[in-house]
Amino acid sequence: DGHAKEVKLGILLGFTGPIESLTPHMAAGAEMAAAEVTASGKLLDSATVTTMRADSACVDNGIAIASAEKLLAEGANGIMGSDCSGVTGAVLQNVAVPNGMVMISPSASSPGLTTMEDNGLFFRTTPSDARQGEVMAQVLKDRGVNSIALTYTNNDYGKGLSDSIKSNFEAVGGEVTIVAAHEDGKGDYSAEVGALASAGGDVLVVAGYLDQGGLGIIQGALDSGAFDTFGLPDGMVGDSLPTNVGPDLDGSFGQIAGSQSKGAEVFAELAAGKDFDHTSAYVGESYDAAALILLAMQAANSTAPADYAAKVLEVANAPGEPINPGELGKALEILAAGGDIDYQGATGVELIGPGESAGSYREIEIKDGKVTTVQYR
Amino acid sequence: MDLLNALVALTNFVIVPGLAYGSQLALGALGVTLIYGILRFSNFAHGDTMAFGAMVTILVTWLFQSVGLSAGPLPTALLALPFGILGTIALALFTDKTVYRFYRQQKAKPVIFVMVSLGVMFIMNGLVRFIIGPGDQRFTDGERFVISARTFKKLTGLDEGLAIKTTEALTVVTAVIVVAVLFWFLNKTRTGKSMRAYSDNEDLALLSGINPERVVMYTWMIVAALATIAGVLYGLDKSFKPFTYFQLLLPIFASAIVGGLGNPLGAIAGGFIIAFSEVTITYAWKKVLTYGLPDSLAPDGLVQLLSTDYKFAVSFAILIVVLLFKPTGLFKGKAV
Amino acid sequence: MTDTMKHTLLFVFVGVMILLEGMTDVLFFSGSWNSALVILNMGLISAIMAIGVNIQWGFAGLFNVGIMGFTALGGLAVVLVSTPVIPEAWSSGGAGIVMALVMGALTVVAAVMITKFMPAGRLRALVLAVVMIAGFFVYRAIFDPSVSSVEAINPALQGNIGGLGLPVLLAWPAGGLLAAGAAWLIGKTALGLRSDYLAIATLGIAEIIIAVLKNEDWLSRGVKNVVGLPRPLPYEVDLQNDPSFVERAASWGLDPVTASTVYVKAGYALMFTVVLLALLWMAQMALKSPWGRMMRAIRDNETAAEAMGKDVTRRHLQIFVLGSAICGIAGAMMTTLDSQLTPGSYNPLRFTFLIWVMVIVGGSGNNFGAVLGGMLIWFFWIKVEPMGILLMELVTSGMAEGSALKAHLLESASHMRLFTMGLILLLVLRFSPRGLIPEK
Amino acid sequence: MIVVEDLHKHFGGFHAVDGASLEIAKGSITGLIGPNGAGKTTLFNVIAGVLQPTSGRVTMDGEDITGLPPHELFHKGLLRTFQIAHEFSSMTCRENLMMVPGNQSGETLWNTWFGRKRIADEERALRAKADEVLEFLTISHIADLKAGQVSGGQKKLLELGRTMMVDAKIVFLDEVGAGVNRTLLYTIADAIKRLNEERGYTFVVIEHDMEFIDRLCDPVICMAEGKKLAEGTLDEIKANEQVIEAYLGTGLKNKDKLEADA
Amino acid sequence: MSDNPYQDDHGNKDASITNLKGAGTMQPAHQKSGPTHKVDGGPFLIGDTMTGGYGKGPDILHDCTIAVDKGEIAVIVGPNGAGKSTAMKAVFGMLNVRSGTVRLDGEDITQLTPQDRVIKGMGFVPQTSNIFTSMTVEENLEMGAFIRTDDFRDTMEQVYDLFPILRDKRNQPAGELSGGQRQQVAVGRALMTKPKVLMLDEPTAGVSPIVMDELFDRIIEVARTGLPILMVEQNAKQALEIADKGYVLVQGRNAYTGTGKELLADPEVRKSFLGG
Ligand SMILES: Nc1ncnc2c1ncn2[C@@H]1O[C@H](COP(=O)(O)OP(=O)(O)OP(=O)(O)O)[C@@H](O)[C@H]1O
Ligand SMILES: Nc1ncnc2c1ncn2[C@@H]1O[C@H](COP(=O)(O)OP(=O)(O)OP(=O)(O)O)[C@@H](O)[C@H]1O
Ligand SMILES: [Mg+2]
Ligand SMILES: [Mg+2]
Repeated sequence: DGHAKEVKLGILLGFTGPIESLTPHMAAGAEMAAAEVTASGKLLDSATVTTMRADSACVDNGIAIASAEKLLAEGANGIMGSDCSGVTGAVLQNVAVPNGMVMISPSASSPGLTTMEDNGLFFRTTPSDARQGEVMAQVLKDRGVNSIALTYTNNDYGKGLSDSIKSNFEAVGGEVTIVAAHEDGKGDYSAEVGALASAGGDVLVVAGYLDQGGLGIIQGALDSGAFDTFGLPDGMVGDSLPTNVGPDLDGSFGQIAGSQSKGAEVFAELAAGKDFDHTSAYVGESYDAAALILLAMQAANSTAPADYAAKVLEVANAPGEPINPGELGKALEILAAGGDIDYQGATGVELIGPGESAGSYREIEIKDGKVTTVQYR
Repeated sequence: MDLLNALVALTNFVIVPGLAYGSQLALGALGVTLIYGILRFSNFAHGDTMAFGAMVTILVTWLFQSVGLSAGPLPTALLALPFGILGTIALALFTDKTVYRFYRQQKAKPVIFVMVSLGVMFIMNGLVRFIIGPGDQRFTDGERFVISARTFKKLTGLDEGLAIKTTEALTVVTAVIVVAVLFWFLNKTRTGKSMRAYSDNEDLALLSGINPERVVMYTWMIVAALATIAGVLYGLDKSFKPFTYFQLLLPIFASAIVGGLGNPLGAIAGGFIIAFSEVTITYAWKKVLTYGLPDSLAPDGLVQLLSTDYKFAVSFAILIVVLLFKPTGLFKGKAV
Repeated sequence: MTDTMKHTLLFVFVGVMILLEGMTDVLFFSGSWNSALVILNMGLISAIMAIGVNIQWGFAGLFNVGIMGFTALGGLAVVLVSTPVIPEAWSSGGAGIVMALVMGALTVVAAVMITKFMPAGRLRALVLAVVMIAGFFVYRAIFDPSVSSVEAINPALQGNIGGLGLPVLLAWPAGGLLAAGAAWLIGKTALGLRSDYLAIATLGIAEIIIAVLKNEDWLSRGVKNVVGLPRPLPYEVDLQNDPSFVERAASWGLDPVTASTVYVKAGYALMFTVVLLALLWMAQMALKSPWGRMMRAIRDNETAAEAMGKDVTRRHLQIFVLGSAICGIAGAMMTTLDSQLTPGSYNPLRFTFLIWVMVIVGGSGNNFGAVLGGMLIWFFWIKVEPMGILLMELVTSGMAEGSALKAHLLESASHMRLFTMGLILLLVLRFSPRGLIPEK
Repeated sequence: MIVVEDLHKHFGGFHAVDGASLEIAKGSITGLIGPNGAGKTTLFNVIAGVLQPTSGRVTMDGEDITGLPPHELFHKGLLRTFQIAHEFSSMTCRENLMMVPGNQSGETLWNTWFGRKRIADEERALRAKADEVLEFLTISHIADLKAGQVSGGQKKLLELGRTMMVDAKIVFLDEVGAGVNRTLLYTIADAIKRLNEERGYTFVVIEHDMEFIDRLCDPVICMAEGKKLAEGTLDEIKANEQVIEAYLGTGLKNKDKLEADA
Repeated sequence: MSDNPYQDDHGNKDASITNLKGAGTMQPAHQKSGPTHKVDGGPFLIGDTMTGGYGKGPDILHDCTIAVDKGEIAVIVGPNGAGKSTAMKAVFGMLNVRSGTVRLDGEDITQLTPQDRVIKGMGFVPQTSNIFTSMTVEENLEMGAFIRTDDFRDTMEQVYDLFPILRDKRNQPAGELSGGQRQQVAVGRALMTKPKVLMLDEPTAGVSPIVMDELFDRIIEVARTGLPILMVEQNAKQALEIADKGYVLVQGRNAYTGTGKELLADPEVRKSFLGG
């Protein structure tokens, strides 16, 4: 019909509420993917991708559901979101599944979501906690760490991850001296640092967020001389952490989802000039989530969720040509030609089972104030 | 047995952070308690006033940093603080003029003021995010430590380190100065006494020729200054994020009430009680006891009364226990 | 214009707003019946919460800032009543947990007894301390291992003691009961204090309740959330697969997806309306009877009411428990509507202060006012964001594309929500201080 | 009827009531006078259950009522009025009276929903009774006014009226006269007298106005420093040296000077 | 409860959010002082044909006139709710006077705020809560002198001479004093401004006869220093006995006016207001 087709992508994130400081960057990440696709002009007869932001408020199911309904009413073809596990579950059960809408969450990692009746409509680019726990235990073990103190951000991500780290690390013979929760958004962490320090351990593993409580804990622990090496799971890995903490962080290590493909570095380069913080948590995942939706549409040659839902796993996993950030145009071309791709993206996406990221992991170490790659696991 | 190390560990992880956090709470509670004592209502917007004050200070700090102004080893924010205070005073007086004054003229009941402050809280909440955004803002600079754990260990040869951050020292010193000045002001100056008189008996103050609007104005100015100082010190020592300041409201209220609402002395005591109870009851005493007790008695477990998850719950449990035995707070409340 | 007419018009206004939301997509409306019903459903629940708070505040002047806690307890009731029984949990540690809790309760009772019946002095303090400390350690000794064994059962999906497997509708009254029980404890303590410190007590205890929900995984999985709670209504997907339903939908000229989603939401709306009307009727009847007269007397002058033989403390406790129970029921309804319990999502701004805005704006002391406030404020709570975006677009339409200010303004639009709530509250307090539908 | 034995009430180190012992005879109108701060109001408050005594015992008709809360004392027939009228200001005068009787079935929530018939009957009876009381007090015309809007004296009458809604045995009046115009005060005095005579109420009256005391009270008890100082008829009390010294005084000293000036 | 919706607190008295102690009830008629102008003659202080009421409420005073001249004691009596306190407040600028004027020492001060009237030399002792209970006796007196910028130690000595008991208790919180002593503090506080006229609202309400006599003695003494005194009294007989001028107010209107002796002798007045 003469006009280029329009694909509408809903971005449902908590622009207000507890993680309001993260979400603008996440949304920008997703919009970056959309813009890249639009610019390539290769999506379904050179369709333009319009993004529509809507607030999930992170902790307000009422707002989240209403926003999701609004996105649907405005004709969204897919939803990138939501963020916090609570609202994600609510939107999934009450809006997405009943309406047959595809949702890819960049950050909801609750194991409960895995088993939720989702009719094959729900995916997430954040890796499963179970797998990361294994990797972290191995990293710790290989570095000769015998005992750790463990603190987690008190939500489903932190809790699930810390459970998994604890059981895996104990399984390989390590000792966990203490497991202490911390709340995000409450500036004072003296009590937590005090308890952690008293329990002791070679390394303090912080299963939190690098710009929330996790940062406060690390700062407190360093300042008081309680710990000088930290174990950093994915939520803590990003360039802003060494920048904020300073040289004392050197020598700390951790892992983040990622594969040989160097997707993360590419993504960092691509996003460097933009006016958002690409090192903030879940920005890469957001990019990937948006990209996956669009790629799946291309693969199915349809913007109807019912059609492209089944293609999400296909484009995300092998076999096929590995795709890094910035190569979305190329991927669209391959798909249009009937080829196969293996989307890697910024976070080394690998979806297993009921649609969550299994992922290979990139072991990192902080050296000279930079996040450097040690090896891939 | 190693008492010295036990003492250092305790100081490092309990006393120093407790003092700093306690001072921040005390400064916040002072503001709440002054409003309660003089303007007669609990100001729910106090946390957000603190956020606003810190925000203005941060903006000015950035300006100073960008033109290369600095306070040497001390944070630049100290230079910006007076501007923050001025900005917050302006906001407080503006709010009073546009919002609260009307209700004062209507002789509205205190609980109406509480609800009004709820509305102000919502608005300020939005305003701060509108201006500086919801994100984390860092503005600390200058020397980080008065003494760092490593230096301390090197100096003393002890196993345990003792770290005192500049911001912690600054917090405590500032709090002491501010409190001393405030007490001098309230008890010795004419204006201070007129504020106490107004708090004691509004009508009689009027009949004595004390201008109520003046008293209210001074109160807001002092409270705005206190809020800004508390907000900035908290931001320097921890970090600035609008969301955290709303969360601070609860421990601040708890402090003010434990101490006895309306009583400045109580606010200070309350601040430290809440801060130390949060730290000590959830503290794992293992390390201190291991150092402090003979080896045979050294504990195996963590010796932690409650997990840190419940540190908030602890301050409230303490609050309720205090109220059960001392219904008006530790220091008889309601007297400025 | 008479007052009745004005008040009717206000209700009509809310109704029209919701209808417009369903019918048209001009301005900030979305033109989706689903969206309209979503707003309506949460509006009804909010109205019920507002009635609960109004009973406490409007009838008796009790300032409850712990609404969040009672709502959360209602949510907990849904998990405890309606999720399936987990026999392993009971066999492995359930009994131990129950025993430990009984132990804890006994310790507290013993402590209270000791303070009541032993003469004050050093001996009493000593006995009290011994009993408390011993009780605490015995409690922890039984509790901790039982909890770990329960939490060890299939932690990814369960790890809690599960529920009773009863119909979910039973959870609504159960939520009320649970909240009432908690309110009774709080009221006993806080209303018994010589000075009244209800506000700070409720504020604190609500935080404690949330802390328990977040951290006691054996109870309701803590922050790992309970999802997929049973529903009183069929699942949309099942309806879509049910040929007879599809046929009926077609006869109404609807596609199965819209028909099923609207059907379920309308079903909820119906159920919520029934509950709301029942509670409204009960509240009105009570208010207009000698009971209401007594409550007004207590409100007017406690000392005199006490001297006239009214047990003020007991009545305050009664009304506090009742209001909290209603919040508990609403909490259970909300959890049912969401089909999940997410303890991390309870925060005071949304679940306490927003409800207060509803009550104040609607009209404290007037049940119809509370209902109006609940519906109206909820509508704004949801719709202010699109309104804000619309407004910002209008404001920035003159600005250059890509200007930093424009981007900043557009991005800040979602923060208009809190701002607007504050503004509405201040405007109402200023120009109609008794609320939109004042108490007679 | 009421016996107070060695009652103490301490506020911190201050002994407001310090070993007071007194008896109040059935059917009497007892006056209670004494200097400011003698502990009269405190004694009242302890007897009426507003304050807990530090030690001592209060009995009523032989039954120990020490420390019972006010609402329980009410049900035992012990009522009080307040120095400053405590009307229920947002309710009509009639409602002020109707709310008084205890054990109304309409005060139980359950009945407000499922026992409406019974409530309606009870309400009719209550209403009739309230109107009767208003008639007695000669204030029928204010029955439907909000109690907050009637005059101070009418409020005082209303307070008295509340005690007539139930079968009170003993009524404590705290400074009915303070700030009340004399003429009105004597109207109240008449009402008190009639209640005493017609219904057999026992009254205890705190008052500083000797004329009022003179009209009503026999016997009169004078308190000072938390103890009973003297007891007897007003004339006896007036003649009591201690009472004159502590309370009554000997009139103006400066009056003559004033007249000399003029 | 008043009908002002802003004053409806539903009976809340929760100490964790509201502080009811010492809250005021008085509302100045003007937030800012208007102009004053000279007028000739008339008594020293006069509220002349005042009509007005509280806020937007109905008129409570109707053409009510009260006045006091140098060296006089003027007493206002009348039934409860007659508007005696209201008339005092009107003179002090706490009431919206819709017509009529208030003149002090040959100056029309109708448009002044209460604070400015204090500066012009008016001293007022309200009926209740007339001291700062949490402050010491001396601080109470200092607050009395709040508007003075000169050295007020002399005045304080004079007050102590007048009320010797206060000198002994100067460092004690005023709230710990007995009723009679409190009244002395209250009068002393008002005297600290060196007022040109002193207004007292029921200084002897609820006070035992002995203290009442003591207070009247003191008041006479103060009056003898040449300070005009305008007071409201319920103990009408005693008050009228020492009064130079008496006003009987009924429903906001002057019902009877005359010297104290005349009023005491008037059978109408005796019957209606003095209890025969
Ligand atoms: N709650 C209290 N706390 C401390 N002291 C109190 C309290 N209540 C009363 N008092 C003190 O107890 C003493 C006796 O007071 P009370 O009111 O009983 O005197 P009273 O005989 O009624 O005097 P009056 O005739 O002035 O009413 C006074 O000195 C008073 O200050
Ligand atoms: N703040 C107020 N607002 C509105 N009306 C008031 C106010 N204060 C008093 N009134 C009304 O004004 C009228 C006169 O009251 P006022 O206090 O002047 O009487 P009074 O002669 O001093 O009586 P009393 O002898 O009892 O002190 C009364 O009807 C009273 O209800
Ligand atoms: Mg008394
Ligand atoms: Mg008066």
